[in-house]
Amino acid sequence: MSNWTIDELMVAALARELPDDTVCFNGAVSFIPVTAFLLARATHAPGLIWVASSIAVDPRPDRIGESTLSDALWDGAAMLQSSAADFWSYAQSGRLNTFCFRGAQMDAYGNVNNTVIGSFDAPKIRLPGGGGMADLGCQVPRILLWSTTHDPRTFVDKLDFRSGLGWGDGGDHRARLGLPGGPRACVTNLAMMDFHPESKRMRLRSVHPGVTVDQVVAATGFELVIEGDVPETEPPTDEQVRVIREVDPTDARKREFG
Amino acid sequence: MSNWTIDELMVAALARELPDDTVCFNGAVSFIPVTAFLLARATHAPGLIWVASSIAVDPRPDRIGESTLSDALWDGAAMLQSSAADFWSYAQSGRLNTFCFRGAQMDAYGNVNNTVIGSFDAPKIRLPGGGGMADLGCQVPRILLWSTTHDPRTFVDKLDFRSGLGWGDGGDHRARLGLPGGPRACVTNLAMMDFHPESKRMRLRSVHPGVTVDQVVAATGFELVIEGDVPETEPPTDEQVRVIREVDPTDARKREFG
Amino acid sequence: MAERAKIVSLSDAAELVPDGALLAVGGLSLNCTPMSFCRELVRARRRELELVAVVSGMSTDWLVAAGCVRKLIMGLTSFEGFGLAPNFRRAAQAGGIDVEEYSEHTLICALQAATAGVPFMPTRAGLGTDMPALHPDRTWEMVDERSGQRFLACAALQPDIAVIHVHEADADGNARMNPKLVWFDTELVKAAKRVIVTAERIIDNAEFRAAPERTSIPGYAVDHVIEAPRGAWPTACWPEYPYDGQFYLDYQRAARDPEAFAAFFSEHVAPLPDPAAR
Amino acid sequence: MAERAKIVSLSDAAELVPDGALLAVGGLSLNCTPMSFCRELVRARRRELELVAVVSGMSTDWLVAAGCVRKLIMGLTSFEGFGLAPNFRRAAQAGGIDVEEYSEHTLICALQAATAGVPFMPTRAGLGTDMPALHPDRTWEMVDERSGQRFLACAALQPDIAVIHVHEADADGNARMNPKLVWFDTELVKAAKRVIVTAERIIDNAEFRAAPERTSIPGYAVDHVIEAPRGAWPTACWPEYPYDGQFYLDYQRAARDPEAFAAFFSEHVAPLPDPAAR
Repeated sequence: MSNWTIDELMVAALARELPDDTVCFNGAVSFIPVTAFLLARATHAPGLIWVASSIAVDPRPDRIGESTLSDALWDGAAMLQSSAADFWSYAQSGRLNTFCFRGAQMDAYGNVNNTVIGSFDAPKIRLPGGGGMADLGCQVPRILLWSTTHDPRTFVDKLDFRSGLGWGDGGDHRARLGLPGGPRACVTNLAMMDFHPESKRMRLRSVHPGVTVDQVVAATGFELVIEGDVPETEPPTDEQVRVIREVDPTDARKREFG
Repeated sequence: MSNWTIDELMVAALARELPDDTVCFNGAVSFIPVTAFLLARATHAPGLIWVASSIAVDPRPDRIGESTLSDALWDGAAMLQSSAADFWSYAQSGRLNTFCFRGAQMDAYGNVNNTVIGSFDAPKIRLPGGGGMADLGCQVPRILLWSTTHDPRTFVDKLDFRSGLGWGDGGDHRARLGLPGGPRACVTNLAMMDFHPESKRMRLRSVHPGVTVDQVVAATGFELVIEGDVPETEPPTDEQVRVIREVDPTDARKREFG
Repeated sequence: MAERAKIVSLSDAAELVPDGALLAVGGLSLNCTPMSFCRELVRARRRELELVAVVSGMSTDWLVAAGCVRKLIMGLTSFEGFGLAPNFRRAAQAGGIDVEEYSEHTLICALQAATAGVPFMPTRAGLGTDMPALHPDRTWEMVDERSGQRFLACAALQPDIAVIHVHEADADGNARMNPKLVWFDTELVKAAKRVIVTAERIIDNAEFRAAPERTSIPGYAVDHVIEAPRGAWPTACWPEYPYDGQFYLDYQRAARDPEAFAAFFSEHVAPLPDPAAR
Repeated sequence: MAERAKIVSLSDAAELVPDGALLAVGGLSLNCTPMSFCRELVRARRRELELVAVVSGMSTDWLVAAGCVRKLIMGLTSFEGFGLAPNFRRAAQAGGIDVEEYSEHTLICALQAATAGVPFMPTRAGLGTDMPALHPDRTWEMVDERSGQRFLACAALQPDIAVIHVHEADADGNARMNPKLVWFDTELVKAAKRVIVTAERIIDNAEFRAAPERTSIPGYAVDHVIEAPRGAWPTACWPEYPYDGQFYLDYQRAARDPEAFAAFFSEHVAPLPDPAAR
């Protein structure tokens, strides 16, 4: 039997998408990405630079804690980036090249909604708001998506509101807007997706151990691109599991579940 | 006989233009204004805030030294404004409300040239360049001009190049450009000028002791507005002279002469 | 330097903010928010405020709960891991407040345009999203004729008043954060017509002069200084004290029931006006 | 962290700058300019450089004297109280270099537009002056249709390379100024495609981690680090050493006569190429 849990599989899968030249940062409630950054840095990507809370450059925290915007993550930082204006400059110039998104809703092109469920003026549920999504989705070249709730309520055919830009309307929409890069992958509790090179629609890359393609299709509110046989997601190695539990000894990553 | 010198008269005359709510700063080779700031602060305008070299907020130097951009002026500052971006923000917002200009050429509307004598592409004399003149002339509400060389080469009918904006083409030109304030006065080695409220042309307000109106007219390359009898410039008081020599014990202010 | 004395007592703070003011409140999410000042606004029954809060939570929820807010101009409003801001959520869903949603950076651009005295600030942020269409008079897409490049224009937004919380300030208005973590706060300070700083401690001007490179905000940019020990509570004032997680939990629990919430709010913040008065 | 090692020797510095590069040089007038780096460019006989220098003096004069510069994009060039920059002045008067004059702030706006990835940055600076007409393709007046407000648009200017001088840096590229006086330097760093930092001292990364609030520039924004003790001489590296006033005086005296200047320059900076080669 496997000695890993689903949060650990998601962290490992996300970490594999982070090359050595990654300069990443995180916002609120981003336990899975933060753990993935720490895993990647400790294993295959020692050159990775993580700016904790978009403030603390390359810190060395001994745990993750209860807020991914809190100073608990800042121990041992090489710099405390004191002003938002400085941060935004580096985010716009592409020096900060990687960000991870999640949204209450995501569509086939990796656009996200964190603003409202229902109409904006009379919402069924008023969500926190787009925050930096509209800014970073447009300007950060490498976007990674994640969700711990892969279901038809989250993965919808049409967003109630587009708070953050993924591939927009698909195809060359981002390029026409003059925007760099775009979403590269999406890791969920069921599967690993990427995006079709032309249509930019979400494509099923692998299903997690014990999950069937039919289950993923049923859990997705839009039509996934499926090409040929879909392999199984590579589970985390024993070494990856060991490191994950070392960098996140208090299981903060599990806060995103249930 | 008077116990003051022309530099001291100019400093005192400039200081009188500085009310208690002045927030001023200085650029390079600005010995007369810096001395005037220190005089005003030590006498009638204790609330005056001076940002030395546009960097050191409200310093308490014991001398002025050989460069008005050097750290010699920064002793006792309450803040070292570390970035030019921050400085420009406060200069644009009007929090920094007073700046003093001099130019190799000045015209009847208080516009200044510090770029070239002759044509821009084949100058007779290539001057340092406008620097911040074009920025501050447009955006700082209270502008004061000074010159230690009141002659037809400096006070010209037409600038070879308009590096810094005073009242522009005169009248409501600044207002039409949507710009705040404008030049208030001009202190030279011969006289004190202000600007006609409608035409915004330079107007002779007073001539310094021992100088005649005809001398000033002859030394000015454009037609000065002269209304009625022109009084004599009030000389510095003994107290002002004492304070001037106290804040500038090394006579740095005299560096602008000859 | 009596001429420069800018100190106001916390009890007089609310008098600095008229009803209907366009008020920008500093801080970032669970961090360094001028909460004591917000409490005074609740006590004083301020009304019709247009609140600018880039990334906030408890401060906005207090002011909305007490009916002080007509319009909220925001980037994000939540309690992070402690859930959605309950009164903000209820009011927004019931149409009790007008929500003008920007993104973080486009809102900063609007503030920077005011600082620079230009009609708008251009950015690539927000292109292709539904946000600009929420306020086409404030944010609109443009194309540069020369390069053909698209951008979003963010119209200048100048707050009447900005209030931020810092560690230390003096009578001249000089303000210091230990260390100098200014978040969005300096953008608010630069853009606003008037600036209020609440500080954990009022210190002597000489302390600023002893370490001028540590000063965060120059005195000439500050109009009023208010001493407010633990003035950021229940948000954090790093590194001096953390946010009060238990308060967030208790607040959320109380917010499930109107009566329980009224009692809780009255005990920990200030009495709520009766619903009729709102 | 060998993966991150960014240290280059001063003797290899010039190889980082190809002929014809759009090179932004940091510092402010008599202060904190990467002079040792400029000397290496002179030694390496760099040619056709397009130099961006917001407010400079000796650095520009050296590079112009040695014939390294095709175009100078500047706000102000002088030796302040020590007079006009003699070689800059001569070259400009003789048409030996192309001078693209901005004002300080409009040049910063052009750099900020590059940083933000927008076609231009708007400002009120420069309105009504003769400066915009010098380069109508780079700076032009616009009117906002909605407000009727005029502004100057400053087209994005992205340097290929920016080089600045700091007190301390490490192998990761983290850089610190003591105290943190960054002048225009951060604007150059943010805008440029590649960034080179020369430092009085290379220090251990642990020293940055011990005082992270004092770090001026994050390592991820720096591509190369060069150790250059007294690397700002003859400009100042406050508070560590003042500018060398005597050098400025001697330089000006020598500049009155071509032969005397060649000898002086060769002794204190580097041999000048013979005029034919320029």
